[in-house]
Amino acid sequence: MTNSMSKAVEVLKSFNPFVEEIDDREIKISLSNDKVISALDVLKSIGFSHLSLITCVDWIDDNQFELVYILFNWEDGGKILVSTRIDRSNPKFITVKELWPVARFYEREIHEFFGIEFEGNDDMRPLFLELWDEKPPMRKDFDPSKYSKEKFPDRKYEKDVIKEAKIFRGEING
Amino acid sequence: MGEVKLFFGPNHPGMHGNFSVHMYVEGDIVKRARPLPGFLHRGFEKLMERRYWLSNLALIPRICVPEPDINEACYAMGIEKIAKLDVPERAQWIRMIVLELARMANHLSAIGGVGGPIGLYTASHWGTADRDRILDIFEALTGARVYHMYIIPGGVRKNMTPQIEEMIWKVMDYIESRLDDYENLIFKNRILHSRLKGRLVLTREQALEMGVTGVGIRATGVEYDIRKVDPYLFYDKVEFEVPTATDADAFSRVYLKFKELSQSIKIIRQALEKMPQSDKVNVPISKGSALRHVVPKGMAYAHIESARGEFGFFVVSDGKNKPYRVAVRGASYPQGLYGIEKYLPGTRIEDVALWLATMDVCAPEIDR
Amino acid sequence: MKERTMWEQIADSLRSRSLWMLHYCTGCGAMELPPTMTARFDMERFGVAPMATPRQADIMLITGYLNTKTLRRVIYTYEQMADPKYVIGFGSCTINGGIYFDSYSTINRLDYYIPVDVYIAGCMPRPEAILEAFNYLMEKIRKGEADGWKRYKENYEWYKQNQIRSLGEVYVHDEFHE
Amino acid sequence: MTAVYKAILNLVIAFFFVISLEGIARKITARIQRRIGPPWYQNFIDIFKALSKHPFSNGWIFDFGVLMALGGAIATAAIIPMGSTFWTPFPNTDNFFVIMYLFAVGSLGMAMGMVGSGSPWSAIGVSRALTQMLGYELPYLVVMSSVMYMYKTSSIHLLIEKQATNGWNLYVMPIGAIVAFISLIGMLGKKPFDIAVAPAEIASGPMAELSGKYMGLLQIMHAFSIFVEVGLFVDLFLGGGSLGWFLVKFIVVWVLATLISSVLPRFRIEQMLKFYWGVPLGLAFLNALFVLLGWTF
Repeated sequence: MTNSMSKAVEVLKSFNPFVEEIDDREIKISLSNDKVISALDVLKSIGFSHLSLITCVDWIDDNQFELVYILFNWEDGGKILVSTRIDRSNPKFITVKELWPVARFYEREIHEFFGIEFEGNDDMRPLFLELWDEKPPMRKDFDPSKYSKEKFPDRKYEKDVIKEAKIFRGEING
Repeated sequence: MGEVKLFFGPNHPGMHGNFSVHMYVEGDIVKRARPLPGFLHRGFEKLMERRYWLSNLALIPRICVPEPDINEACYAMGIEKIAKLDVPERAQWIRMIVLELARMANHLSAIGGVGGPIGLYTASHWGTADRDRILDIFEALTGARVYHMYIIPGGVRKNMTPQIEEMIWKVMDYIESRLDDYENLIFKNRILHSRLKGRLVLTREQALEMGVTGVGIRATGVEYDIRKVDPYLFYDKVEFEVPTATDADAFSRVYLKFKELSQSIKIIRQALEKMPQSDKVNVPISKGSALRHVVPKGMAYAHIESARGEFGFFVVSDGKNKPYRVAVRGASYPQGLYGIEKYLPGTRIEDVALWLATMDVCAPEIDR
Repeated sequence: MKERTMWEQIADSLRSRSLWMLHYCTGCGAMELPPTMTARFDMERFGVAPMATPRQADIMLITGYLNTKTLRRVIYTYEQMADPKYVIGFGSCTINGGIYFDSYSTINRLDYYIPVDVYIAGCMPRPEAILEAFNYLMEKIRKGEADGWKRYKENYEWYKQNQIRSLGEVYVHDEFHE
Repeated sequence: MTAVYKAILNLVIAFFFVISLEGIARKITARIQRRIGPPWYQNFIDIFKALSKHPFSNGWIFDFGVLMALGGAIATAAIIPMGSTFWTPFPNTDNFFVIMYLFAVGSLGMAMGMVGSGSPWSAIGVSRALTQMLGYELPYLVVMSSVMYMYKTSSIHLLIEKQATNGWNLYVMPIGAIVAFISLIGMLGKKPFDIAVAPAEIASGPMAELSGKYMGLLQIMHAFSIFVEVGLFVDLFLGGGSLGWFLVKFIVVWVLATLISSVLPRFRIEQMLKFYWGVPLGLAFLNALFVLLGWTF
């Protein structure tokens, strides 16, 4: 762990974080969701000023979304993954666009692909998709293959290559 | 004269890739601008969840077209972090060589790409022709010109033969000998100076606030390079400098790319010298079929310094044979979306294409 | 096929030797176009030159996968081009979806939406393959077989119906609303 | 009657000669970029192919503008003397002012038609083209007035005859000739002054909406314009000459302009104005002063 990371863990003690070490320059800090914004604020002020990515993981079995903020320290190369879990059935969180203005676009993307609302970020127009008519596509219960089959017709081949391959090689499933 | 609405792209010769900027102009001055990405959205992150760990190797190079190797490297490094794999030493050196070659290829096409918007087509022709020599190395090494699928979790796919090493030495000498011509044709050209110097300035505060990485931030005078700050592979074992500039304008950004070419040549030469001879270039990562390969539970973020800045993969595994979630941090995400909206107003129509070219806005990695 | 008059034959042979290509990179295949255009392969020696606007272009290269958002623009662009116009489908993704066969945003088959004269297989096709495709297209034009633009007119209803089935709406909305 | 034959010959030579030269220019640029380049007759194929296509019209102003541009260029090309009094179709009307006015008809027709197409890129391109005209015409006209003042005539064929005894204007007033050549590059729309069509900035500018036949007509108009512009320069500064010499000088000027343009990037529009109204305009006035004082070679 680099100096700045041990300092960060020290500073964040009061938030009762759950700290996991991924490798010697990367840790994951899990927090309850009311403490995330203030923790990010603290981390930004002690040198983790570069926001690499905001992303989301859909833990459908736990009925939760996990939001991950990846912060980077330009001084000694420490990376911190700040993670929190929010309810999947009514996904809502608070924006961090005041801390990092570029977060607006990451949040807009997450809203588009996962359907999470960010309070305070009013620009939630679709960014990548146009005239999307289904549930947010990155959710685990969305099946792109079915959608593709319905909407985009395939070319019909006279020879069923996959079937022949199966006869030749046997079933191929992980 | 009132405001006129203009659609800069997607079908526009000044556009790099398939991207669009909608803007209102008054005279030649841009008043408001809004990026419109999504023309290259293929749903990569979803598709990766549906494929096996190793069949994703065919998919990921397609995320960033000008420099595909960084995707493979990030993905492999992410998996190695989770699974705690030890990569053979020779494979690490080969990866470094491949990544630096890819950086050079991208810089050469970027220098050519600046030639397009300002009308210096000779620069485009030279840059693309010299990039082709690097693609020839890739073809000899990996069998493909553009999408290599060469760096795999646990090493690289195939060993580098002495003939290919010889070829790399030769091409490095050739490109080094061409650098003077580039300097004379492009970077001493006074019309080019008048087009680029002092235009599209992005100060250090603005760049840091926005999260710009790569030459965008190094043009403001700080040595922020992930190869130095957070060394991966063996970048801490080779000597190289991180060129910086203080003007923070379009010219210094292009010039830094040009300067990095000679640093990349230096790194590749050192790597070729220091690389140990060995036949072991990858660890067998699975027992039996590669499709049954399983990565233990965990998550990791691996990032590297691509030609355009910080490029990262966030990989989550739930211990099954497919990735649970992969998220990609495109290097040009901040400058391509936030930067266009915030910093293009006030510039001229001619500068829009230059912003895209000098900031290396790469549409496929924004859209994914 | 109808017999061509002499003027049509002359026109076709002129068209085959002066192909203006629309400068529109719809997908990642566009990465191999700069090498094709520039010093090493130099497609200008066959009379193929890039053009800035669809009005002046004769051929459109669909360079790779098309997602629905791009397909709308491609249909617009195709309909803006002046007859006779030709389309080259570039890479496996235009033939059957290629590696993105199960993607929720990319189409699987290009000739379902606009007529295609020549396909180039591969991902991505090498510059030699692109030049080969140009030469094949020239041959087809010279023989009068490249009639995609006529088919589009004759089967307009069918194409439109397919487009609407996949896209919902072909009309491109102006996104800049404030 | 001979005048009409001569005018027709003018146009025929202008058409075939200039379009071949354009093809050769493409070839030269290609060689500089280490390519092979298209065959020299490529531009003929391009034009006839464009004429064979089925274009879209954008209303009658658009159609009329294109025709007006072509008509203006043809009318001007028909009265340009080809190097000597014998090859002057209309010896009474080859006045410099007549040529300038007729030539402006073509430019205005193009501007009108292209704005009539309704594309914003065309409008921006036309406004750039007109601004650019303002840039290069000013030094050019100052130089031309000093030429006309010196020989006390504005008839082109008389100016050619005067040069035959007095020596080429290139030697008589070198500064003026250089300024005129710089203006000529601007008129030809070659780099670094191809701001009006700049593909990577404004998508071919004025031509954005031209399809098929219109594009072909515009290319023909462009060929005639090149004939007028370079032909005037040869007549006025290189002393004309017999038909063969005229064409040789034409080729030399054209190739020189091509070589310069192929290694230079493009100016921005406001830089171009500053450029023309700076050194070239100053030199043009200096040249005028020398002529007024009689300090010529």
